[in-house]
Amino acid sequence: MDHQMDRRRFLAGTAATAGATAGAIVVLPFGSASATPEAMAAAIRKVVGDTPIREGRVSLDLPPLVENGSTVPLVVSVESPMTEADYIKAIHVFNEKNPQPGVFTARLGPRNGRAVVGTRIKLGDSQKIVAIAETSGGQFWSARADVIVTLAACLEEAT
Amino acid sequence: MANVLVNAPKTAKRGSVVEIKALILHPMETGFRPGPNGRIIPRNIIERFTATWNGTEIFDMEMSPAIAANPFVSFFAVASESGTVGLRWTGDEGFVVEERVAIAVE
Amino acid sequence: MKVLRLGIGLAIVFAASWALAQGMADKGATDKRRSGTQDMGEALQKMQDDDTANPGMLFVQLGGQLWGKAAGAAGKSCADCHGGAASMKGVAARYPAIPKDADAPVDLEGRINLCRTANQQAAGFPPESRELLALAAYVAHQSRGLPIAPPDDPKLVPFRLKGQDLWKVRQGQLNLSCAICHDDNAGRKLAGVTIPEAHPTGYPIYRLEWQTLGSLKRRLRNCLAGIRAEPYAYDATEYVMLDLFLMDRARGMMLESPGVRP
Amino acid sequence: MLRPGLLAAALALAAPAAVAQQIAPQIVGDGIPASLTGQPGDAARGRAIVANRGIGLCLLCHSGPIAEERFQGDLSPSLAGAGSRWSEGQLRLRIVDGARLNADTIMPAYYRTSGLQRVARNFDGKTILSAAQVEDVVAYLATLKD
Repeated sequence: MDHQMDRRRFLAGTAATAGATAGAIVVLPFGSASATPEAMAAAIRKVVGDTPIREGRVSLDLPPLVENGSTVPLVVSVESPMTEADYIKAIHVFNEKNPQPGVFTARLGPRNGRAVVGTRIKLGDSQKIVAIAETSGGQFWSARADVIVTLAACLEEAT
Repeated sequence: MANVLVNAPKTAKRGSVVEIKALILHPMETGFRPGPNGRIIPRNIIERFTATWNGTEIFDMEMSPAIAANPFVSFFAVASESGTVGLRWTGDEGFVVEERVAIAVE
Repeated sequence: MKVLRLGIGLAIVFAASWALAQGMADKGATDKRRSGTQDMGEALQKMQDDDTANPGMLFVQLGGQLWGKAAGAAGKSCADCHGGAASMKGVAARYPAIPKDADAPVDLEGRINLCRTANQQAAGFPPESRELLALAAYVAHQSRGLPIAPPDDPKLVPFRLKGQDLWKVRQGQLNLSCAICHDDNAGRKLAGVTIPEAHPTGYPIYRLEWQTLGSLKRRLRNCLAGIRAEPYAYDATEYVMLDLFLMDRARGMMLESPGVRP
Repeated sequence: MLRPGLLAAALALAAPAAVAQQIAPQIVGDGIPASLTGQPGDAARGRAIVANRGIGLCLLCHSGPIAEERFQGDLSPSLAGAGSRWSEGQLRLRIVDGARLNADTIMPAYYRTSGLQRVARNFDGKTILSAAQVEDVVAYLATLKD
């Protein structure tokens, strides 16, 4: 219920500003079957404010099937010339089901040459991951990935 | 004994883009996990990783408990001039580790 | 050829061991054995193969630091007796082994602790301590890429056979043996997870589940807990005997230490 | 081959005292026709037990028509259709002590404490499932007709 409400509010907020901006703008099309948990939506809104989020330019590379959620390799790459005039200034990654929605925020600039960041994250369960890139011009671009985390077969002693 | 592994090229052509990879020993305890006695183990994470090139900050990452234990970070940098890449990890319980690698730019 | 070198008294034991080794002796094209690495996805294989991405390498690095550090009443470091890391090449490929003048085999960690107590005159490291694992990883890393080559020491044979018995015995509330899963059902899915053949090619391993490095002993304890059996005590010879059996079963396979496993 | 008297003695009933009634399993042919509690089980509860990886453990080895459980095993036959392949009594014996029918079976005996070695301290003397849980699982499996 709450999720639905929040999702509508979230979509309404982005759609309203989307209308004012020219170009192909896609509101983050979260699958209707799995409504975005409100914490992730709120965390994203805190970063982007009312600015619309476009889909594209960002690629989020994660294994689709993860053998163990405790160490999941992830690479975010963003298309950008990375010049003084036009660069990616931040990459934010969010998740739905971990206790906190924020995974990391990387700040970068023209000195990086390429807007590519890699790290490893923890995922307690199968879920959706969202990466959002912020351009020097104040635009937000995004990509999503669904990750399936297999559960350990045997229960182990607590060591 | 700092336990850090950094992978960066020793030499690079001027203006080329090089990849820098770094791995550091750290538990990244989330603060959400119960210990053997049933009590929550206090949070102990690296909160921030920064990289400088000859003292100028070029990259920064704010980490959360969702970053895996023994954090790995990779990023790119333009080999502008010869010098030192400084890497710095800071976090809970006063954790500070610094590592430097030299890159000769030709 | 080997038979000629053996005492008659050992012939029977040897025959049994030979039969045991024979099943696994086929190599090359006919070798269908799979390292756990081959059962992992691409992302984890890449993590293992890249030395600056493999978290186990942090422990190898730490082991290298400890190798040169003096310890104990003798004030000696590993390097003082053994020299550089090159001296350790091949060692991990042949352990467990029976130390000179001893009757029972020790595993690699046990051998390191023997050096600690006898030569450095220091206390042994506790099981699964970071120092012990780091030194074991450092030593094992020197054998990466080498084939597993258990020694022909006839004194090892009875221990190895006992290890095989332990492998095959049903135990725990779930009444399972190691062999039921890792021989009879390897490659099949237990829940969503492919059951590996359980070759000790990468120990000590960086297991993602643990988020740290761990020994074969710890892995065996986990399996015992999984079948709801009482784990052997940390210093029990059962682990060494299982290790002996498993190394023989993996004879000729390539060492990968430090392995990465889910 | 199957001697009810002996089996009844062999099956140590270690279910918690909270279970009101425990009836020694009586084998007839290749099944145990009578409920272990004297009551019919609850199929919905049985489904939850089967689906639970820490209680029933069933889906570690078997697959079954439980769509929400994504990772199921393939070591053992699918549970789908179990209710048309076997009677309730046959299902009951296969859960209670499948080794009675096939000594080499990988399937643990869910309601037996004898003949086990080196059981972990926290499970020692306990059956995997209680009599009531066995009945719930039997009731659920009996509904799996295709």
